[in-house]
Amino acid sequence: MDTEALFECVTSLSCLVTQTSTGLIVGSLLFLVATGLTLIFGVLGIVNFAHGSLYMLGAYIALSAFRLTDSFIIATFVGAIGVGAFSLFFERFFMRRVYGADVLMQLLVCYAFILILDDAVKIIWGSEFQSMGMPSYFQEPPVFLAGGVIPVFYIYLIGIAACMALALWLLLNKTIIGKIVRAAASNPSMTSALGLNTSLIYAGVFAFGGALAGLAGALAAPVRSMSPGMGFSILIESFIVTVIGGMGSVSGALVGALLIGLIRSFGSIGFPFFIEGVMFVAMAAILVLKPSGIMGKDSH
Amino acid sequence: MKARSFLQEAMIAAFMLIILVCIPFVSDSSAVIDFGIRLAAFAVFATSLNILIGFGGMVSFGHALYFGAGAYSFGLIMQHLDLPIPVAFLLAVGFCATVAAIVGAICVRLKEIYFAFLTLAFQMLFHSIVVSWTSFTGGDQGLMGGLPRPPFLGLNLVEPSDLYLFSMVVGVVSLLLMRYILQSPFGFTLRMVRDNPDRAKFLGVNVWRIKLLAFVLAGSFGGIGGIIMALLVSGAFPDFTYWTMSGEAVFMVLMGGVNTFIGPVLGAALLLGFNDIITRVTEHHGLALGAIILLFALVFKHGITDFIVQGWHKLTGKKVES
Amino acid sequence: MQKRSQAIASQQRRKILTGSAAAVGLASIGLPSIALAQNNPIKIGMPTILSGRVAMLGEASRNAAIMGVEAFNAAGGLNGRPVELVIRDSKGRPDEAARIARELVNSDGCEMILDAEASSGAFGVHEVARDLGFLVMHTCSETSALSADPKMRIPNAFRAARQGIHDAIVGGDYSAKVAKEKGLTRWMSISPDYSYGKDTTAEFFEYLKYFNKNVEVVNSVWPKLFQADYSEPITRLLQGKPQAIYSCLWGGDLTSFIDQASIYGLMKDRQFFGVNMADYAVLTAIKAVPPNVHSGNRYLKSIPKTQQNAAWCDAYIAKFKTMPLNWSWQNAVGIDFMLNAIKKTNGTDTKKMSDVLQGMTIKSPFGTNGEITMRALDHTIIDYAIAWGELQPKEPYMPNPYMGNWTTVLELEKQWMIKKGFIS
Amino acid sequence: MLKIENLRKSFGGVVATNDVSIEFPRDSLCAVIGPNGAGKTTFFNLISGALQPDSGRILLDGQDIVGKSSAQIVHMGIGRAFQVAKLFKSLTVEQSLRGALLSPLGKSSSLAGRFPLSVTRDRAYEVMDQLGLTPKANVISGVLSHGDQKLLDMALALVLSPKVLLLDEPVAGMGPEEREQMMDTVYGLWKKGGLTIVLIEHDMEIVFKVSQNIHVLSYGKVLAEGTPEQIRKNPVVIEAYLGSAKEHAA
Repeated sequence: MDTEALFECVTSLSCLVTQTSTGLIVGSLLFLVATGLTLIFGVLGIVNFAHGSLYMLGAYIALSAFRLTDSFIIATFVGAIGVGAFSLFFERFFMRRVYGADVLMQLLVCYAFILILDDAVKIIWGSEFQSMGMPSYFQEPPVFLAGGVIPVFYIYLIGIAACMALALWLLLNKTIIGKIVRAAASNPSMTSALGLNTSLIYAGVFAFGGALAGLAGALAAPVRSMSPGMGFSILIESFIVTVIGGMGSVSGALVGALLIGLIRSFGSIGFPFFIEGVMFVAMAAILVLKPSGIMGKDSH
Repeated sequence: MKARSFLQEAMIAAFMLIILVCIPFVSDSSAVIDFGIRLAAFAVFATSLNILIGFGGMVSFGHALYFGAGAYSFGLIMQHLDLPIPVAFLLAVGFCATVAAIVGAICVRLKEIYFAFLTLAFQMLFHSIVVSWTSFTGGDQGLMGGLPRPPFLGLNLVEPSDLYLFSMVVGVVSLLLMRYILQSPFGFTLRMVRDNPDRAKFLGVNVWRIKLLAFVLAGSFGGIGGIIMALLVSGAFPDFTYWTMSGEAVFMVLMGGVNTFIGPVLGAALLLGFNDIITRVTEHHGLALGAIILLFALVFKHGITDFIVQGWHKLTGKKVES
Repeated sequence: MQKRSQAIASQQRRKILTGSAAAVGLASIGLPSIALAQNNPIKIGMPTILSGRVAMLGEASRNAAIMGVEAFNAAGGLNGRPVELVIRDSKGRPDEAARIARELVNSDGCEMILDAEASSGAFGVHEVARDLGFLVMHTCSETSALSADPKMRIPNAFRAARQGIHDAIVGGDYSAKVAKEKGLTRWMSISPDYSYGKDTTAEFFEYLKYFNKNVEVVNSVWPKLFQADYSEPITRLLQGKPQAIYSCLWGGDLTSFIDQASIYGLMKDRQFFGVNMADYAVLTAIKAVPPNVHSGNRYLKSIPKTQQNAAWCDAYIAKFKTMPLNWSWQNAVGIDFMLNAIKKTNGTDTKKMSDVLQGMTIKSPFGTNGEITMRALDHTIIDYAIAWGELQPKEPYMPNPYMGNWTTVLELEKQWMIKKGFIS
Repeated sequence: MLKIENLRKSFGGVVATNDVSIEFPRDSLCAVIGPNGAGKTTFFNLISGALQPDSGRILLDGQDIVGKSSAQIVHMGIGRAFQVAKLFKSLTVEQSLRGALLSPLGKSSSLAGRFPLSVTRDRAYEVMDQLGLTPKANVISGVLSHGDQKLLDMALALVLSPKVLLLDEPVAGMGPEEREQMMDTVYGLWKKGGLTIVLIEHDMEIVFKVSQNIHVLSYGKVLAEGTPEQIRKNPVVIEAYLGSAKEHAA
């Protein structure tokens, strides 16, 4: 525990800016992954343990697309859409069979896919780690802001995450689709009574959630090397985020992701060796004090 | 329902034990011996988890905490204080019980997925403590230098054959104990709490206390599994406390079936068996094991034993009961 | 212990008896004894990691081992008896590694183990070897403790791999020189937060300071192993304003770090000393190796600059269509030592092989002067080529390497061992 | 016997139980009726300790039980059956009852001995005989008929030999003749004596048949009290019911 270093940083503007922006960077990718997870849980009431693997898949698909087209924009889209499509397949043919079954059956199906996807990736893209490399148009010197440093690419990244957050909010709160989805979340039987095709909504939400994970993977590809099994760590982190923010709450995912981001960036100064520990303590604390999470509405 | 008396069950267990102990004399292939030892460890571990999942209706994702706690506490005791193995064994189990009591007191108030995630959080917390406390636990490399295993009662646990004997006895006795506990008044109160906690409350049952007791018992027996494993690998590793280990226990329980006592034992045998065979025959065990797990999830649904039991009752037209 | 060795001895006896009995039998029928020989190859078990994040460790190790064995068999094996590798995936789990090692020896009839496990797995296998008493050759764990620490030592275990302390001494020596030329006094480090990272970094700085008194280590940051995002350690480094940065990150982590560091402009006008940079996996993954990057050699075709090494590298690429890695040469050496010992003892007796392996010297493309020795004291290899130098983006990646001087290395290592209380 | 004084409970703005004072004499069979949303079930929840009142007292034999946990209140002698039967779906009828008998014996968390404890046998069969469940002793609760489930639910409350038995709509969702049987059973229980029964029902006919005293709740207030005859004639009551009927129609 290095409190004075932490204090020192909090008092210096440049450090404050840098660490905060770092928190945003870590947070924004985490948000994209976690929000998909939380959407799926909120609407379908299932925990998609395979979400990390979808992130991995997104990164690898984007890598191939980038190598073919040499355009990062296209690569990102292909990554997101490709994973969305895969998620649709996964939901229609497998997850759908374990709705209503207890969480353990869902865990089982998802774990099977974690194993299968890791192996598939190894067979298709090889066991050696891969790296996309930074697209030329992002190879700019970083921006200096009040003495703090922010790379251009990360500004772009935070921007996209912010747009996604906004778009999601509008989609869920301002559109008919949003109303339907929220209805399905709160009371499936009612929606089907209203003549809405619940199973279609479920499929759509699952695919969308998957696509978000894929998008995150694709966006991370230029700076994070890929290897089979890379989904594991991100999965645990997004669990922490969803729990802290409130399972099923998109705004919660945002808050949780940023919180974890900041814990990481300032923790690396204050308590570098126990960051993970602190994250789990936070998770436990939330579960004990307010199981529905920061943004979750209390059921009891 | 025609319940067997505990005496009868004890007889069955004793009989099984004799058979198991005789196996090495029939085929002295050390593969059998190693498998037996690992099976003992995981059968106890998985069954202990099923006290929570199957009989308590509490799905824990963090049960490996106790597997690891057992392995590490036992290992550290053997390395630092020269105590006879039985004493260290009891101390380690006591340690697990204590940890389980503390964690459980906090966890059992929560329901369903929240309980699951809280147990997970505590386990990962324990894991990151183990990994970062290098000076004491050896960090990521685990307890190095081997465990001293002084002979006792003529057993030298360095010898695989002796360790096999020891594991079989400990394993069978632990299973018998758990069986006894689950048939006790507490065991049925636990089922009542699982089926309908509200009703249990209105019958004057202290639900929280029952759940906590179940949690502590599960933790203690889980620790025994870890101790056997520590003896086998003569050390302890952070992986023992990682969430993947909890996952494996859950899969064993699910594959075997949550509604029968013996299910998890069968599940442990299945998963270990599959793992060993598959890693032998193919390098793509991910694909293979994944496919098998899918089969279990989508076809056998509630585990192999239920599948069998259901089928049997379909034939005989009786109802299933746990 | 005694009981165990007797057990082994008796096993051996049984083998020999059956063997000779069969031989007699066949001989009497008039079959050439070679027939018998080919029927029972010498099995060498190889637990390694073929899945998950470090699957490339397993593949690089396996490839090299296969090359060695094929060469040996092509040359007629042990008077007609071929060697066979039995390779298993431990998924990087120490308990699984231990289990597989037991299984290989106990039920697959492997007579010795080529252990291509990362550190914790290696420790797992090591304990099995301690219990079962078979011959084991560790080829991937660089943790000094594995062989240097007396309480780890067992007569039947050897290590054919770099050792952290050796790299540290040469690295310290080289970096101290660079520091003098370029006036680098303000240092920081970024290394993975686990024992390999911690030990290696500590040792490096120890010798950097030993060779250059006016070096100051400002701060160290410790990302987790397999961490995906390095933003926060990078910004920590930026704030420390070091002139030079040391790192023992490796593989994908190192690549991620370099990629992320360069968009932060961290590498700009700074010297970077990454001991694990000069490995083809990293060099090919990083699109453009930035300037002012120094590294130790993990494996490079040009180090040592000999035909044998170049030839071996070409053969490897030709056979497997991929570049050899650090783990490759280490396993090549490991299997060579085992095969030589088999030849020397004309058999597979653990005791005999262990005896000849102690202090054995073999010809090897990876030795500083064509030879590598298995040191008797702690059963680990010395005289393998260690070089440090500045990198360039294309072959030869390290144009003018500074070759480590083994007399210095051994001298300093001795002091280190005394200080640690490993020897007196 | 059971005396409620100025009991008050509100959820947010809504006052579910508004200053209710009722006395249930020893060995009486009383009914609490009222249109839907009159706060009947809340009233039971308060007595049985499932909810804590904002104010007021609940006296059992002169002892205030407010603030006690459900478990404690059960031990003090108030048993409760539910509108929707709360059963142990995987246990047989006999197991359920003999399980229920563990906590009064203080054996709920005892690891010693084997379930079912022999001491619990007689009481369990006594109650099963009373309610005619004996033939179903070995049937899993989950697969019992609706009627039998209600019976078992009552049996679970009864088996602990409570002083006061709270019955929440015992005939809810039953066919006519089932209702008859059920009410006969209830009446039989009461006739045997030593048991104070309070039942909630909105099927007035049934209530009028069996109960001595009737307390009418409406919007959380006691609207009227008295013998069946008095209530039957009471215009206020009729108004309340018709009124609520209107609302339903609207």
